[in-house]
Amino acid sequence: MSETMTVSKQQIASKRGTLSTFWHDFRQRKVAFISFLFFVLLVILAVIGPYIVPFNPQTPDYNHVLQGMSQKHWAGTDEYGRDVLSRLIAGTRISLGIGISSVLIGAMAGTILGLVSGYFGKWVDKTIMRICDVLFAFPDILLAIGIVAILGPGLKNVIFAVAFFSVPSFARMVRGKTLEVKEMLFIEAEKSIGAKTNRIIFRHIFPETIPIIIVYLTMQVGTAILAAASLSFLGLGASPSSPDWGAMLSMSRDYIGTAFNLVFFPGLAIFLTVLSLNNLGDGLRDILDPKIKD
Amino acid sequence: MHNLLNVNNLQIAFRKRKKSIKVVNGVDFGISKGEIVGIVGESGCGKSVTSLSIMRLFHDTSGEVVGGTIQFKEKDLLELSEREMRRIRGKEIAMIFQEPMTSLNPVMKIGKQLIQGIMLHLGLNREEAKQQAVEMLKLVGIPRAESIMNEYPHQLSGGMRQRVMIAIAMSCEPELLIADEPTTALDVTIQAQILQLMKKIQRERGTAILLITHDLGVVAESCDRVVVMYAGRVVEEATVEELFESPLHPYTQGLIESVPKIGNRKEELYSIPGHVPNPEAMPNGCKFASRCPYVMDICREREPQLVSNNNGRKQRCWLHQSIKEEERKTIG
Amino acid sequence: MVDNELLKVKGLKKYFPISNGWFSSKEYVKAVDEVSFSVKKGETLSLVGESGCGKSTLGRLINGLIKADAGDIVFKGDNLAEASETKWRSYRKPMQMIFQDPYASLSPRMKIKEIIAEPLKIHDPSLSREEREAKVKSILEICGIDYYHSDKYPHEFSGGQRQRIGIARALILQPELIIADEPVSALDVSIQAQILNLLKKLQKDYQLTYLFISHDLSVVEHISDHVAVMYLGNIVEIAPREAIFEDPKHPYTKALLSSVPIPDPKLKRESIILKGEIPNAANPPKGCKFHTRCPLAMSICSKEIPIMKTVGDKQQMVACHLYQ
Amino acid sequence: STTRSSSDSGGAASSDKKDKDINIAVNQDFTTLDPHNVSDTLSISATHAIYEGLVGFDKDMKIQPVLATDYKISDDGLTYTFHLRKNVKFQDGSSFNAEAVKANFDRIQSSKDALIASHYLQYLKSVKIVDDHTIQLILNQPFSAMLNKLTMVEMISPKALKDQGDKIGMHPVGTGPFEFVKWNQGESLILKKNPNYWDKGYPKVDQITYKSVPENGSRVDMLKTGEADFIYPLPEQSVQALKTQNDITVDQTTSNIVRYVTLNTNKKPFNDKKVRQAMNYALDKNAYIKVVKSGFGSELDSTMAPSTQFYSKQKVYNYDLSKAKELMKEAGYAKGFTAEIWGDTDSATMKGMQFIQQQMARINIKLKIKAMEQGTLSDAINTPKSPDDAKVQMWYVSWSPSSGDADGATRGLFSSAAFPPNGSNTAYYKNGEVDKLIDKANQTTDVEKQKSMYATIQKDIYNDAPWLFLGVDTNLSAHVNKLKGVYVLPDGSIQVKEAELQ
Amino acid sequence: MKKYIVKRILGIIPLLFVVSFLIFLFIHLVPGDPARLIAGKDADLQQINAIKHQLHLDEPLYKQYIDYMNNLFHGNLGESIKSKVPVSELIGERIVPSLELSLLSIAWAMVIGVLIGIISAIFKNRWPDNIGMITAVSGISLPNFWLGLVMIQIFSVKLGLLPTGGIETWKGYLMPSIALGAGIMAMIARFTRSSLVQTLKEDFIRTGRSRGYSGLTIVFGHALRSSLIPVVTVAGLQFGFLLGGSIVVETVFSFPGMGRLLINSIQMRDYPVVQAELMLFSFEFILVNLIVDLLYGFLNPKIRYD
Ligand SMILES: Nc1ncnc2c1ncn2[C@@H]1O[C@H](COP(=O)(O)OP(=O)(O)OP(=O)(O)O)[C@@H](O)[C@H]1O
Ligand SMILES: Nc1ncnc2c1ncn2[C@@H]1O[C@H](COP(=O)(O)OP(=O)(O)OP(=O)(O)O)[C@@H](O)[C@H]1O
Ligand SMILES: [Mg+2]
Ligand SMILES: [Mg+2]
Repeated sequence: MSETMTVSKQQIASKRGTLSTFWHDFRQRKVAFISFLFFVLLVILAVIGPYIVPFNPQTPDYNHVLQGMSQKHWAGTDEYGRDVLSRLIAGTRISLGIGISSVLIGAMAGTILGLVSGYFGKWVDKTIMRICDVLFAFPDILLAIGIVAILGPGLKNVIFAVAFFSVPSFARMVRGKTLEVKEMLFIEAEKSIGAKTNRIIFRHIFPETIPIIIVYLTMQVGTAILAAASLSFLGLGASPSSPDWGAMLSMSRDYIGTAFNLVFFPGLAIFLTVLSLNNLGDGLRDILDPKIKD
Repeated sequence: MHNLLNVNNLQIAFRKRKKSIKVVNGVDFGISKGEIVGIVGESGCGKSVTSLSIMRLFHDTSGEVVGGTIQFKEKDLLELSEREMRRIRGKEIAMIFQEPMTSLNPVMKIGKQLIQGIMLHLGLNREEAKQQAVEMLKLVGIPRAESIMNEYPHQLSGGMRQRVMIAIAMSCEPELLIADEPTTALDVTIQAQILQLMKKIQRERGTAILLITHDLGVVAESCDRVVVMYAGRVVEEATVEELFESPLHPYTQGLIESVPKIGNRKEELYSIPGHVPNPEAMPNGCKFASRCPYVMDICREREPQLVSNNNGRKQRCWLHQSIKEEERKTIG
Repeated sequence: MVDNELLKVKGLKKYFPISNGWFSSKEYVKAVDEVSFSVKKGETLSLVGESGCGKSTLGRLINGLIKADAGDIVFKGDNLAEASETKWRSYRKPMQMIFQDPYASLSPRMKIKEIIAEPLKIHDPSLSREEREAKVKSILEICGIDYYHSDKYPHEFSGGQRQRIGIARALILQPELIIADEPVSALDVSIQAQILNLLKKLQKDYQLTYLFISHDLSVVEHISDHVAVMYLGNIVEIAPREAIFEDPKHPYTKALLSSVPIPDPKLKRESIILKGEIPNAANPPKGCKFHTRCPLAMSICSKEIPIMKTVGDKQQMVACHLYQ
Repeated sequence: STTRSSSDSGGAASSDKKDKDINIAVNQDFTTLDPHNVSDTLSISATHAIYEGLVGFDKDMKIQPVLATDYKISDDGLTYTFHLRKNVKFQDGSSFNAEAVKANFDRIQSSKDALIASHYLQYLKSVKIVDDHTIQLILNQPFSAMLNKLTMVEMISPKALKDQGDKIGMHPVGTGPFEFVKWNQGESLILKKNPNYWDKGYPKVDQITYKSVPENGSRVDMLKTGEADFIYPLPEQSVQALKTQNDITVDQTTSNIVRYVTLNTNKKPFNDKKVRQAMNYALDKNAYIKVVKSGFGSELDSTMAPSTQFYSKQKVYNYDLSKAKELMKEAGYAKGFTAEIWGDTDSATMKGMQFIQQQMARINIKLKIKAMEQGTLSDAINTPKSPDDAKVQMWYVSWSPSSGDADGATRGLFSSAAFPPNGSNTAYYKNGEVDKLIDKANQTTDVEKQKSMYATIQKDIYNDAPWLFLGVDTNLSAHVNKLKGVYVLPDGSIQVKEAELQ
Repeated sequence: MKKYIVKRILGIIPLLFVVSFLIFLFIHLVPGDPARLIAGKDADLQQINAIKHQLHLDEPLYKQYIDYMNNLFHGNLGESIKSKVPVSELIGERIVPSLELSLLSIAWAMVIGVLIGIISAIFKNRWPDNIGMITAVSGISLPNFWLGLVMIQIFSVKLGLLPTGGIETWKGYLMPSIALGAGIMAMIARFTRSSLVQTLKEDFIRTGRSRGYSGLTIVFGHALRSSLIPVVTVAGLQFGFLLGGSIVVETVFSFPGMGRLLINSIQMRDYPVVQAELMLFSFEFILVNLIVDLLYGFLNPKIRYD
């Protein structure tokens, strides 16, 4: 009686425990936590951004083009006289959406391929890796042209395209680590208790690859935002006039010498996003790794 | 006072979130030059942690020394700077770790792992160091020593790895060798050979050895003195002869009784009943009280101190000391 | 096939390639070389022998973790030597392994309660969470680990505790055969006794069979029914326990027994110290592999390989020219 | 391979540049130096330095004799007689004469249309050598733009043609003021002075190096650091900054590049003239120039630029929102409609399309911008089998008639025979009157008549508004003050013959 | 090992066959018509058809492929549709500078990246780590063109130290390689840090420490090698991408590299050039990844291929 009591108590404690200790551990890590708050802010902006902007991000004002920072326009105005700050805020949704979703999808597919390739080795590995090699060799622009031709333009397709480009990289990264991990003794132990291949790969090898996936993923988000913009210039993605950060940055290229704010603010937005994701990733990874945690 | 190493009231805790859990709480013992001291004790009682803290190798774990001193040749190791400590490690104090697989660098050839330290501490050049390394491997009974130099740890058997660890630790002629279960993975012939080797260096070079082991046979054969630990504390200390002749602490008695002996086969082996209390909920009194056949009321209330009699024999048990004695000691 | 024979190994062979540098020719370590034996259900066969003689390799071969170069592994009447991974998997529940290196064999990112529940999840997915947890708790406590520790990760344990976790993982499925590679080497004698008692009790209750690899001859004596002595990849003597301990035949067995340390500082034993270099497994001596270190070596020993032969009346088999 | 000097030339100034060498930074790579097979303006700049035609343009796009000393056109407009300049030698030493001229025309004609220049000679029937220095071109129908086209047909040394064959594009030999030295793919093109140039006194510099500097900002920076003496094009955004530098001059010259958006008149709702006009009225051209062109450019007040032959100014659709809305309402589109606008993927186009999008939104036309990579775009425009299959609705694009002639600025854009894939009439503009006049003007030999016909054509088209008429570009270039004589022609090619360093 | 390498190298040949076919198919099926693109805006249908005929683009695809492969076997990569320059020459002129630039970029990015990664790992979660992180994130999230143009402003226009572009002297390589390497450096730094943090927790590091090795010996001699697998992977990948050239950097610094050639030839649908370049890149990726695979085996002897 008393024994069962203690068990269930402990169970409850540990159940509630995981989440709350996670939260507790997380708050311990100041940098990661601040980054997390920033990220939450971004998500909020992505949701309500378009409704709280000081100016309509699309309305031009040809009488006030290319103005510097001022009381009225904190981040200045662009070549059409649109408020840069408003555009940044309104652009959070698209940029964050494309950046994160495409990288996530790419990471997912790449990770699976990498795990399978690394674990099974032999011809499976050869086939997957050589396909990756060829995909690497295909320049993005050519693939993009192909994708537009096959799928047509659209936001979904740009996400797909960016994801597609990042698949081989993730696959190779993960494969490299898999090759290493699969030789470890605890994997052998797992085999010896009869774990199915699936389980070994996804429950045991995969967690070991998470750290590098996190690093690569958080690094790639910025690249993805920029890549999405260059694809939208190829007619693949969002309308070039939609306020996404990458597009804003690319459009401002010609103004780098004359209207620095046009380059600076979108650049800053991407920088901060990537920085916060990286910090967040580091923090998460530390918490997930029982050895580093302490 | 011993002239080489003195550990005084050592306390070690692991932080876990906000909690700090003491796993070692009051370890006292000492080693003189050229002495072999054995530490035995229940698994998980803090032997390895104690030896790590002598080396100050808590660097990356959440563990830390929260009390006590570790005196090594007049210096308190806990006070030394990392740089000074580094000069001591490997050269003056060397250590053989318990887990030979994970303690060897998996991506470095055995030879290199040996040579590096030899070059660093003995000031030999690469060629000489290499010879010394091969010599060492042969001494610890590694077959085909030359070719093993070029192999990686995963290509060796468990026992071979352990011998490599031993070779690494002994290669630099330390003054104190801490050996954490050095012979568990070795067959008895090799074990005998290793023990002989250790004794030899002890005799010839005056190396002191702190031998952590579960094998009471090994203890009986090689140690001068024995320290018995239980639940993070030293519960008894005696010379080998005394200990095996007349163990004082009930835990020691239980241990000795548990040993299976060849030619004396029983259907069931004796084992000490019950469990170690968990470190977060340590009882107030004697930590062994719940398992002790001689338990008294006082055992549950107050923890006995480690008390030494005239000839240096120590115990921590109410059976062999009175409250007065304890008080006398604390006053004195 | 003897009817209650659970495991039979015949002519098993495993050579590991070793290469020194890129362009040198390949050499092989003959880790396991023509090993044959069989184990009856409910019995314990202990493997003893020099470190590096191939015991762990043999264990891994039998457990199918590495592929044999030659030979048969017959488990419950099925030859598994050439079996596919899927077929193997169906035998993984009745056959469990305890690894020599407990720490490395535990998944570093799993709490130990997850590690121990792992076999249950694999082979008994129908169990409810609560049932599983209850089982984990009970096996942990049987192995002497307080359930309080179950939320910790492997690196937070002492060597002996890790070893017990490994044992718990192997026991939780109540397998038929356990290949235990040095399962109690890191345990203090009291807990060791506890575990050995447990193993014996399980054997009695459930007809468990053990392949028990150990260096500790007193433990071996306590637990085994039969003992096989290995030297450099070969079995040199295999016999019922009493025969080995009371009347060892092979000079190597004799040397082993004489080297067992005795837990009594006043008793000084007469151990046979083996002379000579330990031979190279990549290039073992011709003839009897032991002849270079054998105190009784004869001229024939360096020329001819002795064959296994029954000696005496106790099913004692020895490979030694002294008895040919 | 590339030249590299190990000598430390100190500072940023590039390699071993001598006193009379000039560097010109341009925005693209040269594609070919075969004057008969060149289509991009930049390569044309280079061929103009190496080669010359029988006639050529002066600074104001007036036709001047060059390798011909004079020419005569027969009254029926079918025979062109050229007297060739004497004592002219190709850069390989072979002499320039009627044989050489004929060899060049033969090359083009025998290519069976595969050389780009054959397009200029589509009405040429035969070439007749009258004597060593006189040659006659006989046409099969009168062609008003013939002389303009001939400016694009430059003379290659027949010897080199024979030696090099197809590879002439890499080893050009002409009669021009500069001869070929070296072409580092993707990096630079080096020309040196032709010491035997017939026009004595020219050239006045020893060497010209064209450098491909695609980045706008970098080109400007090169001018600042002295790595370039002349840059073209000069990005509009940098003009202000450069004007303050007193060792640098910014040049603005008119161009014949017109910017517009075609409206597919074959498709609803663009088939309604009112809609098209409304769209034109809704367009603030001043804002266009200010925003998209950074203030450089002028309104497009006809179907062609003022520097084009037979240009005639029209009454522009002044920015008038209410009128535009009115017209939309009349057309039944008070609520507007949605449409797609297509365009290239370069940032200037992108900027223009966004501007159009913003403007059209004011009369409730919601535009979707569809930028397409040029190959895809060209396929999208040219693959439809018939006008009804065409998907294009609006196309943001520009045009410049390479030989500055009215035919080149009209036929391919507005003749109903030029519907894709045959030509560039992506407005699918069809006006019987205009069609007739285009053909007639071509065949007339009377310049005044031609002029009035083209005036009618322009008026009709402008009124029909098959385009959104946006603007005419200004060519912007900049050079260091000590360099004189390098200028940009309205078609965007750089003329270097008169280059001079002071 | 020997056998493995030989096998893999021989394996590249049939692979390239398949690859050549895939590439051929892909680039010919992507929309776009080279004849129209080179003919220019004035051209009419007749002229376009004539050009097509001249280029054999009107023949069935399989025949074009056979012709192409036939030429290839005779060592002839064809010539550019656009400029008639032999493809071998077009690529040949650019591959050397591209290769030099790539090597320079990867070299410094590796060295600095690994160093930053090491420092970050040692000073984990303290200020040097934070600075390292900010440097790394800047490296990856600052657009190349921005970095390039700002560098030109500083080093060429203001200080007059370096040429704005071109490769007339070795100085021309400096800024492009910085712009190119920044992102790679960032990646490498982050991966180095991440794996090193993990490795430094391993037991064998403790062994090293117990022998009295200095921190540097431990990091460089013991920990680094086991941490390099992900680093080598990214470095390999990035090197591959580098050789393909970066359009942005080549544009900003007027660098005559493969990237611009590639983009121009794709835009012009200059099939022979695109085909040759893509085959070259495939070959190069296969090769680089072979080397990376071999490095895996060197870095972790447990990884074996057979
Ligand atoms: N990193 C850690 N975090 C938390 N607790 C730890 C950690 N390392 C060790 N411990 C705990 O400290 C106690 C002492 O461990 P230690 O390794 O010293 O035992 P030991 O006496 O060497 O045992 P064994 O004989 O089994 O090796 C154990 O209870 C163990 O659970
Ligand atoms: N992966 C491998 N590659 C090469 N050689 C190996 C490998 N694994 C084991 N060996 C060699 O095989 C021989 C037998 O090793 P094994 O681990 O089976 O010994 P063991 O009997 O278990 O020894 P111990 O008692 O020391 O654990 C040894 O010589 C070892 O060096
Ligand atoms: Mg221990
Ligand atoms: Mg073993």
